[in-house]
Amino acid sequence: MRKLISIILLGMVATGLFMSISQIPFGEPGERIGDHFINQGVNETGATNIVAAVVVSYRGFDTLGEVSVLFTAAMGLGAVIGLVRRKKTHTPIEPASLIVYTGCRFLFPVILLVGTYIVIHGHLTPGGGFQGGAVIASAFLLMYLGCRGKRIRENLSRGLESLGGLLFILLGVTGLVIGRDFLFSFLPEGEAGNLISAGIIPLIYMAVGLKVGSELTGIIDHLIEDTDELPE
Amino acid sequence: MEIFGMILIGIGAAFLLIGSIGIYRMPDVYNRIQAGTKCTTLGSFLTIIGVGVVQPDWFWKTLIIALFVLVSNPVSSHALGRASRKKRISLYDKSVVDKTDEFTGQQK
Amino acid sequence: MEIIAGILVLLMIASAIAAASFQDLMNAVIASCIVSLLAALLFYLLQAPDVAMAEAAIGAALVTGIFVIAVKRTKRFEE
Amino acid sequence: MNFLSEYTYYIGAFSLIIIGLYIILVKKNLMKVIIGFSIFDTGIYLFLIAVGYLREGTAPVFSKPGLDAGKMVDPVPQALVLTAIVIGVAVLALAVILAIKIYAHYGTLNLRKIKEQRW
Repeated sequence: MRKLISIILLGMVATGLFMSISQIPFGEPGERIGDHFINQGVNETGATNIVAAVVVSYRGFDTLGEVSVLFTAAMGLGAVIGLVRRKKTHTPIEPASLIVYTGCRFLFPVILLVGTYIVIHGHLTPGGGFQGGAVIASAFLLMYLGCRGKRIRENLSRGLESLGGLLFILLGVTGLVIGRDFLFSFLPEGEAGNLISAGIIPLIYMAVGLKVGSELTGIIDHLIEDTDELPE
Repeated sequence: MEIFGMILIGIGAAFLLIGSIGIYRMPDVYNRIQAGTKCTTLGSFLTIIGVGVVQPDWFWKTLIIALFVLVSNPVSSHALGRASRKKRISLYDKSVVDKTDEFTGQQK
Repeated sequence: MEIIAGILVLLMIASAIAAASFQDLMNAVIASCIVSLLAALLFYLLQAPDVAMAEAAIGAALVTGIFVIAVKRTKRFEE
Repeated sequence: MNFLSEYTYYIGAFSLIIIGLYIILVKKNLMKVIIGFSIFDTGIYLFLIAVGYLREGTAPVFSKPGLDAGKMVDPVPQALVLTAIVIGVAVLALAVILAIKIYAHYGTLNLRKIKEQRW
């Protein structure tokens, strides 16, 4: 019965979606809000990656809101984990073999370097704070899986995360302090295409990368720590 | 130079094809892991290097990517094989030799 | 290029159906990981390299890791 | 047939959305429902990116001089999806940890057996 109702409902949703989707033209040029960003983005912000310009400069305030959503989710996760404090029963974790251990130890700095590169070059090439932060977090995931027992201190990840958020807000408030708008780009734009250019976009992307990387690392750390205490 | 790169890509693609046939044909997990690892490591290495030879601007980037594949692929396959051995997945009936207990015997 | 996109879309739909129908949750997790990877390739074909990068790093590595930890923590088989 | 080749990406996004909704509505296992949410998310991202595509356009990155700005795809949906993906993984982790806690409390992940979750 429940399945029947679900499928009927699904059929209705599918019909509506199909009718609306088939009206949208694919790949046709039209009235786009992005035209202004594409045509004027390099002049106005100095970043050659227009997506970075949109994320950090044109929609910077939204990005601040989204980063705070991320922070709220991580905070809720920590609260839920801390809700039930089970007693520590140390089940012996079998260590990974020597090959895996050495391989992870070798690959970890390489992936970390790639993540940092992606964060720093966010305003020039595809990439940026969100992608680089995700790559950094996946490097820590590799370390947690390959080298069991090694663990970054919780205070460190929490501190870095707070530092990232604080940096973002401070950079935004600086624009207010010097008498302009929130997130005003107070640094010179420089020549588009150089590493040091585009005003405060690289700085904000670094803050975002720091925040996203430490946030996701903290989430993985919570999950793995919770798993290790499994009472068998 | 471009023809040399194309030849490299062709050899790599052939190795990848052989590897996928091996994954399809081999009888048990361990043989499949072996076929997959050896052929895909060499195949993807040659393909990536070939791309770098065809486009000389990208040569150093492709070299780094190829080295990364060269390190990560055997390690992950080793982890897979060890995990499946830990789960006591049985070998193929006609397997000849099994030295797992000999190597891990002193740990138990 | 359209043929490649069509093949990728077909593979992606097949993986999604597989993720829906597997009883073993670990298999379903791997199938959803394949969906994310193919979606990242499609993003690249749609000229969105930023999104492709994020989707590949998150969909393939982080989400799969989180799901595997969770499945290890709870039951593996769907009853 | 013309429709199919024209709307390949839309069909992929549409199918992912429908499959995700099917999993969410029909399946009994809570972890399966969360996997369904993840697939549903992927479908929506694909749809948004496909709406912003311009035929034979280039990525919105001025990587080398001489790129025509008029032939670039729309950067706004890409920026939206970029932040949405990262938030999606955080929300997904929250859902997963709630599922783990539910399992620790009730001893099952079956939604029919959890009394408070019945609909």
